[in-house]
Parts: sequence; structure tokens; C-alpha cells
Amino acid sequence: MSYEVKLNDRLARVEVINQDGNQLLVSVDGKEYELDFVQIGKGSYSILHKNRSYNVELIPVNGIKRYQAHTLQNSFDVEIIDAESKYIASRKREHDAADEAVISSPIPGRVVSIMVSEGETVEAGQSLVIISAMKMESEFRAPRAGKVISVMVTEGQSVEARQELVLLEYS
Amino acid sequence: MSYEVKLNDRLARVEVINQDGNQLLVSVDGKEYELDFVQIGKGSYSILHKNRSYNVELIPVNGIKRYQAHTLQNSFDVEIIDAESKYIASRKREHDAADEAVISSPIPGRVVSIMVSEGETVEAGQSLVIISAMKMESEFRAPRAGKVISVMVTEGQSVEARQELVLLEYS
Amino acid sequence: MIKKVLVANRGEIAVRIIRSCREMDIRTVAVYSDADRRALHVLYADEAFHIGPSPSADSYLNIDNIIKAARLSGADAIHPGYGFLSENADFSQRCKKEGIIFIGPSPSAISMMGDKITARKTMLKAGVPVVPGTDDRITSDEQAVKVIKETGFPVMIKASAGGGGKGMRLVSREADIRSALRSARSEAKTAFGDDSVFIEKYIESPHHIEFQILADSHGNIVQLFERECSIQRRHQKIIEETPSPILNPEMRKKMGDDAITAARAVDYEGAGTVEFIVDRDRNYYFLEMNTRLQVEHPITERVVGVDLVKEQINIANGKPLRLRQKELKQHGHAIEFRVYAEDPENNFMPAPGVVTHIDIPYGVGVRVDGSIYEGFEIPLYYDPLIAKLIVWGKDRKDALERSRRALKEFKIAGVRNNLLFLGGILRSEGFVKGEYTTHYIDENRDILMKNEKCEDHCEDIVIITAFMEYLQKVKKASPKEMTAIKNNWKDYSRVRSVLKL
Amino acid sequence: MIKKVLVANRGEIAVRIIRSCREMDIRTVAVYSDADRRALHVLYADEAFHIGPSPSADSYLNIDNIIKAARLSGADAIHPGYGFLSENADFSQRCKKEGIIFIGPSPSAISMMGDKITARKTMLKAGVPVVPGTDDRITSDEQAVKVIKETGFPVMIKASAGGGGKGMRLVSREADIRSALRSARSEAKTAFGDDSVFIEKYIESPHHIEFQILADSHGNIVQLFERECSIQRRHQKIIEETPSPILNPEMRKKMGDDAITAARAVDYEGAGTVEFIVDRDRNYYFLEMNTRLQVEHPITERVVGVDLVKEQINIANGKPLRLRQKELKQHGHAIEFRVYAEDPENNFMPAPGVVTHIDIPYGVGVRVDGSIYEGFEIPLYYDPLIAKLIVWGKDRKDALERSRRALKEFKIAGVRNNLLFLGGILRSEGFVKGEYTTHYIDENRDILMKNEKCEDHCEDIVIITAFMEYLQKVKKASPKEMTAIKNNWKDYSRVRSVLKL
Repeated sequence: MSYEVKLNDRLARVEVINQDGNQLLVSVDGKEYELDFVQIGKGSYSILHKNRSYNVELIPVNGIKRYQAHTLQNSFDVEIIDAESKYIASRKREHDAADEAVISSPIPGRVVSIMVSEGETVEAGQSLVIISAMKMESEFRAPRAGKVISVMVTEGQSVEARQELVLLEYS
Repeated sequence: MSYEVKLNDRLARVEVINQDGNQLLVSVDGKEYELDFVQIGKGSYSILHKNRSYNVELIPVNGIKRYQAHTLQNSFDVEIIDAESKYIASRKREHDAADEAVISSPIPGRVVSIMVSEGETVEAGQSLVIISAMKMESEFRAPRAGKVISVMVTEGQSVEARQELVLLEYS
Repeated sequence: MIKKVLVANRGEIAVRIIRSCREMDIRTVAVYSDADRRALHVLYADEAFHIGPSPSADSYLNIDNIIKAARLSGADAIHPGYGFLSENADFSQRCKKEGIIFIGPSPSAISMMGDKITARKTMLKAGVPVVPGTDDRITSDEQAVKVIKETGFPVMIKASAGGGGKGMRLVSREADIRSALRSARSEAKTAFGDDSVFIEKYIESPHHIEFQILADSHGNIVQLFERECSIQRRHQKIIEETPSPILNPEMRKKMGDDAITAARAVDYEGAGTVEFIVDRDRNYYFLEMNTRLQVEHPITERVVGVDLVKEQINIANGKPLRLRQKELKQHGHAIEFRVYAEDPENNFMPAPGVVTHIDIPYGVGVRVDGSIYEGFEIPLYYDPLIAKLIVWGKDRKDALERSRRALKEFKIAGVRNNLLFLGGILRSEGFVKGEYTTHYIDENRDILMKNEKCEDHCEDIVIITAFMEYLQKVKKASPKEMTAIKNNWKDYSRVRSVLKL
Repeated sequence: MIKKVLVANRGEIAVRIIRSCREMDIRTVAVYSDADRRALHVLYADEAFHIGPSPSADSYLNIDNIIKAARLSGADAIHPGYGFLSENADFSQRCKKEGIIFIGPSPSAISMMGDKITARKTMLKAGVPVVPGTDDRITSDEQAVKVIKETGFPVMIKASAGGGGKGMRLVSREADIRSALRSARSEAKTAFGDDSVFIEKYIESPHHIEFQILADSHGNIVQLFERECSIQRRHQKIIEETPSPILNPEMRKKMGDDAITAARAVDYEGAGTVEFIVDRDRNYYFLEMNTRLQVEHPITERVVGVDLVKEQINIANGKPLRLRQKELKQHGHAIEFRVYAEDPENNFMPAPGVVTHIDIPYGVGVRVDGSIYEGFEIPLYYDPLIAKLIVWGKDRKDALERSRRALKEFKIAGVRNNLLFLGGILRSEGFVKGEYTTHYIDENRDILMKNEKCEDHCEDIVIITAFMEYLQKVKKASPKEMTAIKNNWKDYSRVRSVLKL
């Protein structure tokens, strides 16, 4: 049984061919790897491949399919693609192609300033809202040109992470 | 419901009187404590008592009733005494009063030397066996005077943790 | 002698101060807001007092509550750390009135240096060079336009009460004067409660170099050499080093002497930092004096061999300085890296959240000061600085090599952070050569954002590892967890409908 | 130039060496036994080769396998660390033969210093003072009795090939000579494969003070001052400090010069340590030379400001020393604490096992070198040293205060360890005053074993906390866990019947 795994922007096909104790034979995009594969702690692995030593730490991100992965040299975002993931991805593509967008803040904070009003047309990159968190002010801008359909917050208001701020209709 | 808790050699009676969120009212040997009691991680607690800040880390030792406890200043062995513990303790007292004893090594290692033979009478403190582990040799001595009933290992043999070495009969 | 210190701060600096107090056998009192009950300084101090709700204005800036905690705890001294009330003359005055030792300078020294216009005038009088500009506060837009035209573009509009890069605006053409003035004023008002500003000639391609000074109550002042702080983003320092790659012994001596002159001009007492701006031609100008401990004080500690917090406490105890200027030397080279909870890939957006995992670097020449632990939730109310990595080497090259090793060992998971960005700066050509000004990050952003190349098959190895972990978890998943997985589907449906409205 | 180093060692020293290699951009190769697949040096190195079963004789002492790993990996140099093959002349010779750089002295220097009798003779010839005793190896019991009577009691019987306190026996009366000789010989045979011994006058109440030297291949030798190593238990060092509390500048200069003379007498090349024994009247005698890096090298690194591993590699590369004797100075004071997996309350029995939790101290003046991590199982086959805490202060008092703070922050759970015992020594009067000899621990055992007093209500708080944790776990316990609890009962019954036989 093979799966797709996404590492940053790369999509790779993985298949476990054989596992015998620490000895693991696995292929990635058709390339075979013979590994000495040992778990050394929660989410922490030591892998020897042709005597090269790799130490990989995996930190789960919401559930069991997405991880932040660290090696000594690098950090990656990794995601296991199963049927559910594929469904979500296809939906996301639909959405990206849509003619509407909700601008939301990825972090909690306080609305310092709202720079547009409903009905106003905006250019790509134009500032919409400023949110303050951790002593920093962050500007949220229009990804594409369009029109403000709805402003969903007021100045001075506290917002949660992922709360919607502004609804745009692209032109 | 009150329990007994053993801290090093001290036996204390503990009872939770009330718990409301972080606010905990509890008595130890009749003395009442009003605490701001917060868990900050696995086995890690922050306790404020009359604004005194205590940070206690508990590391379980075999199961859920025994802990190694660390504060910033001290370390303790703690044990919760329930019905099972009491039974074991009573058995241990019986055993301590017995006229036989098995000498065993608390750690794994290799038998370097056996200094007594079966039937030999030994004085209290007399060396019985030497075990080597981690580059160190440890001598096992007779706790009290008595006679060697049985030597259960041979020189050069590897032993596991808690393996029996010598059986003594006290005189 | 001080027996108990209340630390009127939070985060890494509170923990760092408590450490030195503990070494001096002084008891410590932490204060905390609603958001900080689980913060490290609360766990680490001997005592802890709640002083109000999460926003700083209601807690760490609430003078009455802090004084009350000091009285209840019986603390005989207060250490303000940096930020918050550390440069607040009223707070220093209030401590005096309450009979509590304020570990810092007198209210008058704070006021004189805190108001940038007064500071400029005082420095001019003392003979310390200042940047060309106005010596009066600007009250009207008309006046501003007039003064700026006289000074000549580009100019910097600065908040009189300013500091930390707040309330500063660069103006290069007439059309921008009014909007820059407005936003500088508004930011100053929010940050300091005072919207008066002044105008300075803008120094292009400058270096930001500061000198650490220590002054006791007996009139002794020493300078502990410089810190090069030109690696900045939005006027916030990110990496500091000492010695500065651009100073020679003569210039160091001259600037150091001026730093002492500056401190003496305001009868300074305690630890302080005199900041200079240095132009292309190595002219230097007094910028401001920070009347407190700096974030970057550890690099001076390492290279000079002092504990600045202990020196502060000794000075507050009225002891004479034991350090003699002629005995002070710089030994080797130290670099500090500020680790922020922020997302460099998303315009450096602050990133509060739960720290799930930390790997900290150890070994020769490495010091870490931090305030986070696994499981700690970084609150959104305060500064995103979560740790500092301080690396020492026998010379600059050695310090750079060790920094590369240490930064690679440093991992923080669960919250986005700038560790990879710091690594990018460290590897960049200009930084390696020691050729950088305060514009370095802006001018090299694309290069700095690049991740290091993956060695050998490391990508494939990471893919395999994540996949094996996933397989293992799927096998082990209990019915309860399977339900959680299903619920993700439901969540997604809900989110989708919002997206589609 | 060396491009890839194989580290023929394990534990903290292997990790420490890899760190410096990484800083120098040199690739690293770890070797490991069966027991060490999960050891930190394997995880941390660029490459790792399996070299045999767990017992050291079959792996870390297996020259053929290590050379094979070096060849397979293409390593151009081998760093032996300390212990294992670090003072094995055959290994050094073999490396030479294979065309691999041995990062250490020549085979002849190792041999001359490794054989204690040859070393004694060489030192006598060079004019370095040695302890009164025989200059020949003792082959018969009769000869021993004769020599000992001539020297006068008390005497020390020492293994000729000795080191690390192995094969040493103190004899105070004639009746004990034969049994002491027998056990010294047997221990020497086991440890070094050579049972020849010699006799030295026993120095009462001595200090053990050693000098670090560095010698390049161009005839330059410098000494990097002393390390006071008198805090020992069973001839094993536990705490080391520099400067020594008992040396004055004149004595330091004289001993340092003799250390250089000692090194020059054997054409030494690399890092080495000349050990002296100092008697009550401050007479000092050459004891031995360790022809390798010492466990306690970090205190020298901190106070002198060098990276000794990097210096070793530079010397191995044939570079001339950049250090000049007259420029070398001691800055402040450093103390090292050796953390052992052993149980002080149970006669210091070694304590292998799984590390379940670690709290590591940070902040100003603190360095930690270690080889353990949470979840790591400390194997029973090797030395119980698991970490080293190195603390720096501007003077001895400052270093002691900081050490107290740092040791309190240091917690290791899951395996018994000597952290509290180290704290006991640190607080003890003789250590605080700097008045101690190598007998200090034996003479003060009862005092040192005492736990610090519990502040305020801390006992009750700990009781409450453990109880609350228990209640929570009982509530959460799944049926599976309840079964586990029940199984404890079964276990107990089984144990009981064994006890009763």
C-alpha cells in the first residue's frame, strides 16, 4: 500500500516494502532505502542510512497527519495525504478559484484600526485592517483588487485566532 | 476520605476538604492549607501558599502510588498508602523479622568474586560477593551474623537486577 | 543590605534577575497578571503576587498594585527589568516615597534622559555630540514643515518620550510630512501617553553602537565597552555583538569617555546604556540613554566578565564599584541572538501559542536565557521575545562558527519562531564580514529568508519518518481518537460554509 | 587539513568533541556498541558505525573494528577522547601505520608516560621532583616487603601501567603488605593487562593539582595553569576547580615551568596534563602525565578562554600554537561538578537505568556537557559519568554562589545520581573555605550526606501534590491500567515466595 506525503511543496509517493525489527526497506518516489530505523522517544527517531546518521523530530500539528519535522540542519512541514486530505485539497482549490474571500487574522489580538468601509473598492495590496498583538501591529491587505462586501469587526474589539475580519468580492 | 502518605520516613494523613478550580483546601495531619494549585505539565505543579511559590515535580516510580518528588531545594521519596500498600508493608515486617535473608544485587552486573561457600558461618558485615558494573566493583555484605545456606551464582556470571546471590540463615 | 527583591517584570528578564538574586542569597518576589499564572518567573521565584488582569496597563504597568505587593511581601527593593516601568520616573519616585529601594537611577536622571529633547540639550551642554536637528518640541504641523525644510531631507520625526523604535517616522519628501507626523504622534500617544515629537537629521547607512556604563553612589563611573546593535528589523534589535566590527581602540576610548560624560551630566547611578549612531564616515552622535538594563546585556557580561544584575544590586546597596576602568578588558567576542515568537514567512506576524517541544544548545561558549518550557502557552499580551542565545568565541570568527553550531541545535516547536531567520542572517555574507548597517535586513531580505540546503537524502528520510510515525499512530489509534479524526471532517464542512458565506 | 574525524569514544566527551568539530566544519563519525545504538553521540554525529557487542573490550577497545570504521568512512583523523584507547600506544602506532592522524601524542610519548616507572625515571633525569620510592618494577612479594620496609610506612603500591586510581593500595603496616600487593596486582591485570607494580612513599593529607599543557609539532609548549582536583572519592575526582585555593603566583609559575619541562622531556605533542601531588608543606612532586584530554578540561577552557579540542585539532593539523605563554591569563574562577549515575545513599552503587526527566540549569556563567536525554537508558557497561556542570564566577566566592544556584536547578529523575551529594560538598565548611585535601570526602562523609533543610511548609506541600496527582490518576485510570495495578499484586506474591524460599 503506497501513500502520498507532502514535504513543504513537494509531493512524494512512499511505500514500505519490508520491515524486520530496526531494519526497514522503503521506497520514496521509486528510490529504495535500506534503513536502520529506531524510535528514541516520543516523535523522535534516529535513522542510519549507509552509516549516515539522521535525527528526526516530529511534532504533530492538529492530529496525526501533519507534522513539523526537524533535523539538525533543517525544518519542514510534512503532511500525510489520505483520502480525507485529498477531499479537503480539492475543496480548497475550488475555494481559491472563487470570487469571494474572507480575510481573517491567524492570531488573536485587538483591532487597532479599520481602513475601509463596506461597499468601497480596493486595490490589490491595499490595507484593510490593523490588528495589534504582542506589542506588534500587523496590517491585513487585500490579496487581489475587489470590493468590500462586509466588515465584520469594529475598532478596539478583541478578536480570536482565525476570526473573520473582512469579506471581499474580487473584481 | 483521608489517606496516608509517606514522605521519606514520615507518615502523614491527608484529606481534601474542598476544591474549586485552582483553589484547594486540604489538611495534612490536621493542619489546613489553602492553596492556589495549578498543574503546569505532566507531573509538574505550581503551588502558591500564602504567596509562597512552590514548584513540585513528580516522577512516578513503578505505577501510580510512588513518586520521586523534586522541589527547587529538595528531593523526596513519596508513597501513597492504600489498602494494597498496607498489606505489602505488613508482609515486609514479617519478612524483616524472619530468620532468613536473600542477598540480591539491585543492579545488573557481573560476578567478580564469591568470598564465601555454602555452610560457612559469617559475621555481620562480612563480604559475601563482589559484583562489577559500570567500571565499579560493589561488595555485598552480610547484614547480620549467620550461616550461608546457599550460593546461587558463580564467578564470572552475569546477573540481572534483583537477581538473588546468596541465601543466609541468621544465628 | 537588600534582603528581598520584588521583580516588577516578566519573561526571560525576570527569571534572569531572580537567578542573580538567588546567587546573592536574596529572596525574590514575582508579580503576575491573569495570563501569567503559569509563567516561569512565577514558578521560579520564592514568592508570587497577582497584580491584575492580562493587559500590561492593568498589571505590569499598575504602580499601585506593584507597590502593594512589595509592601505585603516585605520586599525592601524593586528591580524593574527592562520595558514596563523600568524608565518611569514616577515609579522610581513612588518607590522612594514608600521607602523601597528602586534598583535603577534617580527619578531626575530617568526624566532627563527619558525626554529626548531635554536629553539632547543636556548632552550639547556637556559636550557630547548629538545629531543635527531641533532642540524644541514640535507642537504644530506648520512648525514641523518649516523645521524639516530647514534641516533638509531626509529627516526623522521622533517621539520626545520615545524609545524602542516607537513613534519614529522617516520623511524623505514634503508630501509625506503630515501623514508621518500624524502616525508618529498617534503611536507615541499610545506607547508613552505623550504625543510631542522633535526632528532630527536622518543619518543614512548608520551603525547603532551603544556603551554599557555602571555608576555608583560615590561618583565612580566606568564604561564596559560597546555593543554593536545594527542588526535590526523595524527598529527592533535582533542580533547584537561585542566588540563592534567597526570600532578601533581610539574610537572606542573616545566614545566610552563620552558615555561616561553623558552619565555624569545627569548624576547617573546604576547600570545604564548610552546609545550612539555612527555614520558612514565614522562620525558618532548621542542618540539616547537607556536608564536600565538592556535586553542585550549578557554579551557584555560574557566579554567583560561581570554579572550586571549583581552590580546593580551592589550599587543600590550603596557599595562602591569594585571595577576599575583600567583593569577592564574585552576578552574574546560574544554574540546574542534574540529568539522571537513570530513568523518570518508571514511578515513576522507575532505567534503566540503553546510550546510543544524545545531542544536547547549546550556546551562550550553557549549561554541560554529564556522563559519558556514545554507545555507553556506564550500569551498574546506581551513582547514576543521568548529566549536569548548568547555565544562566546575567542575571536569573531570563532564566535560565528560556534553560533552556527548552537543555532542549529536550537529547536522550538509548537509556535512559529525566527530561529531559521537568525540562521539566515548568520550565514549571510555581509554579517560574516562584519559589514552591515541598520538597513542590512531590509536590503537583504530575500537572501536571509532562504532555508539551508538539505544534505544528502535528508528530505526523503524526513518523509519516511513522518510516514512511519503516521502508520504507527493509525495502528494504535483508539476508537476515541478515530472519532476525533472524523470530527475534523465536520469542522471542515463548517469552515467551508464560512469561506463560501 | 583534517576533513573528517572519527571519535573513538562515547558519552559526554564524544558529544563534546563532535561539537567542536562541527564548529570547525569538520565532518564527524561516531562508533557504537550494541548498547549504544540510541546514545547521544550516535544521534549527534554525521555518520555512525557499529563496532561490536556491548562490553568495551569488544567494541570501544577493539582497535581493528575502529580502524575498519575509519577506513570505511574515509575519516582522515581519530580523536580518542579520554579513557578507552586514549592512552594506548599501540592504537596511536596503528593509526600512524594506517595513515590516519591520531589526535594525540606520539606512541613513544604515550609509552614513556604510560609506564609509571619509566615516567619516574624520565622526570628525575629532567629535574622534575618525584615522590620518594622505587625506580624499578617489583616482581616478587619478597622484594616488595624489603623495599617497603626501606621506604618506611605508610607507602602506596601502584600499578606501573596505572591511572584513574586503579591498581593502587595504601599499606600502613607490615601485616597488610602481601594482601595489598595481591589485590593491586589483580586489579592492574584486569584494568591494564599488566600486573607489575612499584612503591612510592605515601604523602599524607595531599593536594592533587594538575597543569594543562599544549605542545605543537614545532617545539612550542605552553601551560594553561592548574586545576585543583583534591575532591575525590576512591581516587575518582568529583569536583575540580581553577585556580587552586592553595597556589600563589610563585608556586604556580614554578609548577607550570616543571609541567612544560615534563612535556618537553618526552617530546610531547598535543594536549596533556601533568599531575602533581602537593604535601602539607607545599612541596610538590610529579605524579603522572595524562597524555590526553582530561574530563575536567572545561574549567581551564572557561578561565583561560580556549577551546582545547580545537587546539588539539589545530596541533594535529601541524599548525603552530597561536597562544603565547605571556599572553595567557586566568580570568575569574571555574568549578566542575561531575554528575554520576550512582546512589550515594547505597554506598555509591552504580545506577544504570532509564532517565525519565531532566531539568538543566541555564543562565549567566553556566555550562553543561552531558550525554543523556529523557527516555535514554544509561547502559551498565560503561563509566557512570553522565553529565558535567561547569560554573564560572568572577572570583571563587562568586563561583561558589553561582554553583549553589545552578546545582539546585539541576534535577535528574529515573536514575539515582549524586546531585544532592555534590550539593552537600558545595555547602560544607571546608570546601567553602578552600581547605581540603584528597581525604576530604572520607573525613566528612556524614556531613556531606545530609539533605538540605526543607523550607517553610515544603514537606506538606509535596505530600499534598503527590496525593492530588494520585487522585487524578486513579480517576483517569483505564481498565488496562487497573489490570496493571492488579498485576503488581501478583508480582508481589511471587517476590514474597522467593524471599521466603
